[in-house]
Amino acid sequence: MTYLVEEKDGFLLVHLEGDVDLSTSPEVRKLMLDCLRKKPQLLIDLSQVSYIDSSGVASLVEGYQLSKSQGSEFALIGVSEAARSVLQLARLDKVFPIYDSLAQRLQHGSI
Amino acid sequence: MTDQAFQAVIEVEDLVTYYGTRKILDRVNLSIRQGEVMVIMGGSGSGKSTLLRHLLALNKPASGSIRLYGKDIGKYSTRELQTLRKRMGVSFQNGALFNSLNVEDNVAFPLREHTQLDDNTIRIMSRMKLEVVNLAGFEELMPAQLSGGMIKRAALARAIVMDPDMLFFDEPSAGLDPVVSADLDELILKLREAMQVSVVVVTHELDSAFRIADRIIVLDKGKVLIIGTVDEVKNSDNQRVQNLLNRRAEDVEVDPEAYLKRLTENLAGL
Amino acid sequence: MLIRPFIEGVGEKTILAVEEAGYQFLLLMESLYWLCLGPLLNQPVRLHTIAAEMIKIGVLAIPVVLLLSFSNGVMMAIQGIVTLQEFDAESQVVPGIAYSVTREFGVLITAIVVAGRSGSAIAARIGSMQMSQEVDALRVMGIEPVRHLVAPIVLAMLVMMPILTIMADSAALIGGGIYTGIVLKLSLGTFIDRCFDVLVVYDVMQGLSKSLVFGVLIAVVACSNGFSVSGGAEGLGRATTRSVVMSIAMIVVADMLFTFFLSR
Amino acid sequence: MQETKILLDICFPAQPDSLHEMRQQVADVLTSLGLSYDAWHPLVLAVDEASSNVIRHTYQFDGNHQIELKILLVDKTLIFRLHDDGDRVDTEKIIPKRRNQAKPGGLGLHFIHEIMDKTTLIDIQGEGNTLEMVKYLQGQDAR
Repeated sequence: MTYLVEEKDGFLLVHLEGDVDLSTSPEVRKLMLDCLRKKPQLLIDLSQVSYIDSSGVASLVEGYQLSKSQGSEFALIGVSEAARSVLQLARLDKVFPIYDSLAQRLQHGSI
Repeated sequence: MTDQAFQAVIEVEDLVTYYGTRKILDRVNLSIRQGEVMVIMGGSGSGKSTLLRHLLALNKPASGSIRLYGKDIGKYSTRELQTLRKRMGVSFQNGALFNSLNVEDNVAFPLREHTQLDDNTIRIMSRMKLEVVNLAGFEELMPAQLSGGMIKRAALARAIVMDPDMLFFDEPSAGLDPVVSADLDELILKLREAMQVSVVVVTHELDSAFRIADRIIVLDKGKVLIIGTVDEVKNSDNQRVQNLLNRRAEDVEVDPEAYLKRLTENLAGL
Repeated sequence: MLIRPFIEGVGEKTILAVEEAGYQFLLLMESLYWLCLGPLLNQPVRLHTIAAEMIKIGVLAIPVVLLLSFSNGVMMAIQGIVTLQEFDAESQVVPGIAYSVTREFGVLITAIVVAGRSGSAIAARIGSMQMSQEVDALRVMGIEPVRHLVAPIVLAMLVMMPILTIMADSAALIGGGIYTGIVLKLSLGTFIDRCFDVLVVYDVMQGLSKSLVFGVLIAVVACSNGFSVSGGAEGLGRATTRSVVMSIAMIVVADMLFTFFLSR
Repeated sequence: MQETKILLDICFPAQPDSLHEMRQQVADVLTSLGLSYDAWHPLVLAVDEASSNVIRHTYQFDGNHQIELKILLVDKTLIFRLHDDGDRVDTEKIIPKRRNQAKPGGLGLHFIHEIMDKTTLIDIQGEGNTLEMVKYLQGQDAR
């Protein structure tokens, strides 16, 4: 798995690519929590995620809850087919805010 | 149809029950006729197992009544109820075979308790029932040595050993693979044919229900959604019935906030 | 502000305890009913189940009961002699041991051993039958679970507890006798003779009557805990532990009451 | 008699890093049966979750152990057997908490039970645990 963090339009974008599984989810978790400490508006781009398991999903849940408790934003964008089916299985597809892209998020109103 | 065919062996009227303060069954009405296969359906927590326990007089209703052969269960004396129960055969979800007895002794148990028959007669009768459920040759095995399907069949043999008028099944296909469960359904139908018994089956398996039922009662959160023939239920325009038939669609409505809270409760740093 | 929940808690616990005691009393009454009237109603309590319970509860407990009682006799002799030496009355150790063993310790040790061995085993057996719906299966077959499961245990307790108690009494007296014999140069025969001199039937009967009560206590406590099992393997473990702790506690408290009324 | 085909029989180190390779192999086997992505992806997920559980709970991330994976096809039934040589696991622990009550750690188990038709700890080898997961291929292509 590789990742890329960029700032765009007032959001902090984390692009994840590859497999988020038991070997990589600790890294993803740390990355997200580090980002959230700066209290940004965080968008996680899952469009290039080819595989995600329960530990990966758990990391996303933790990130989302932390963002809620500190009043910042946390959303998923461009969820890949692989990630979407796993989120559905976990019944979390209705829990996370999910957008197709950054553009769609921007249409939805300002930060 | 003659009057005979419509005679109700079990009548449930306005049955209400609670578990603690939670209402489990809410004004359930139902009658089961002589010789029919009635399937009780519903998702988990719909109250279907509780309804079965009431039909078996294992639980007492909070209000309403259950009549067996026209008489309120509550009005039967202990002795009458025991006599009545000799006419009822029950196959529990996990078989409920006596673990300390082998297959044959399990099947023979009701005969040994209730009859004065010679032990040889009892053993022959038990083996005949084992033959019916295709378990001949397994008499000596202990319940722990049987597979899931065999346990259910042994339990069925025990349930029919007294030649009952009523047969009750709790989730006959639970935990079985489709082929074995279809076999068991066949067996239930065969028995109904041969012994003219009334059959009550609690199940959440659609395939099985449609295969064996004369009529189906669908419960949802303790209330009766529909009672009718297989076709009536299939063609019902009630949305909840359709959801149940198409399953998954609605099986759990997730409250996002509550779900997230459950997942992250008591975690460090949140 | 904390007082109200506290009082509510106490009230709730009290109601539950009364309910449970009532249930246990009912179990006992029903068992006695089936034992007495079952044969007339053509629903006898089966002899072979009674025999099986007697072996499990009684016969298999003999070695432990003997060992513990013997050791207890020796300990009482040691302590008795040390204490009585201060008053130059060590010869009085014989009646001391004889009274306390027959009235008190023989039966107490027996009861505790049986509670530990059978109390947990019975609760576990009935509990797992409850969990696997075997108890329901009995009921829907028209077989009263109390008649089939509880009555044989109650009867076995009523028969085996006095027998075990007599064995325990004898083992303790022999233990005490051997030690006293070595220290005070008394032959075992003399010791036993002097025991019988001081003991009256009343003393032995006191122990035996207690043994009946304790046996019934163990039986109903274990059975009621077994029947009320819920919540999987963990619940089963809880019920067995609770059965042992509760029956031992009840035995000791009941024993105190007995002693209070019978020995003063 | 039904024919039993062994589709895969591998051993891999119980390390998070080896999961990727294992998933690849399982995916290859399942696609070769003609299963669609929607059909095989959940199965791969379930096997991966079960392996993750072994690595996490049974071996506690001690990577010196091995995990054995067998995939069998009996008629139209897929059987996944995952064997480890760790301490015995309590059967109760592989039953997921009641629906709707999933905790983060139980999510993987929840997946397995949602995806598979039957999941049992079976006793076929003397030591360790063998988890058997069964999936009936109904109406799906299984050549």
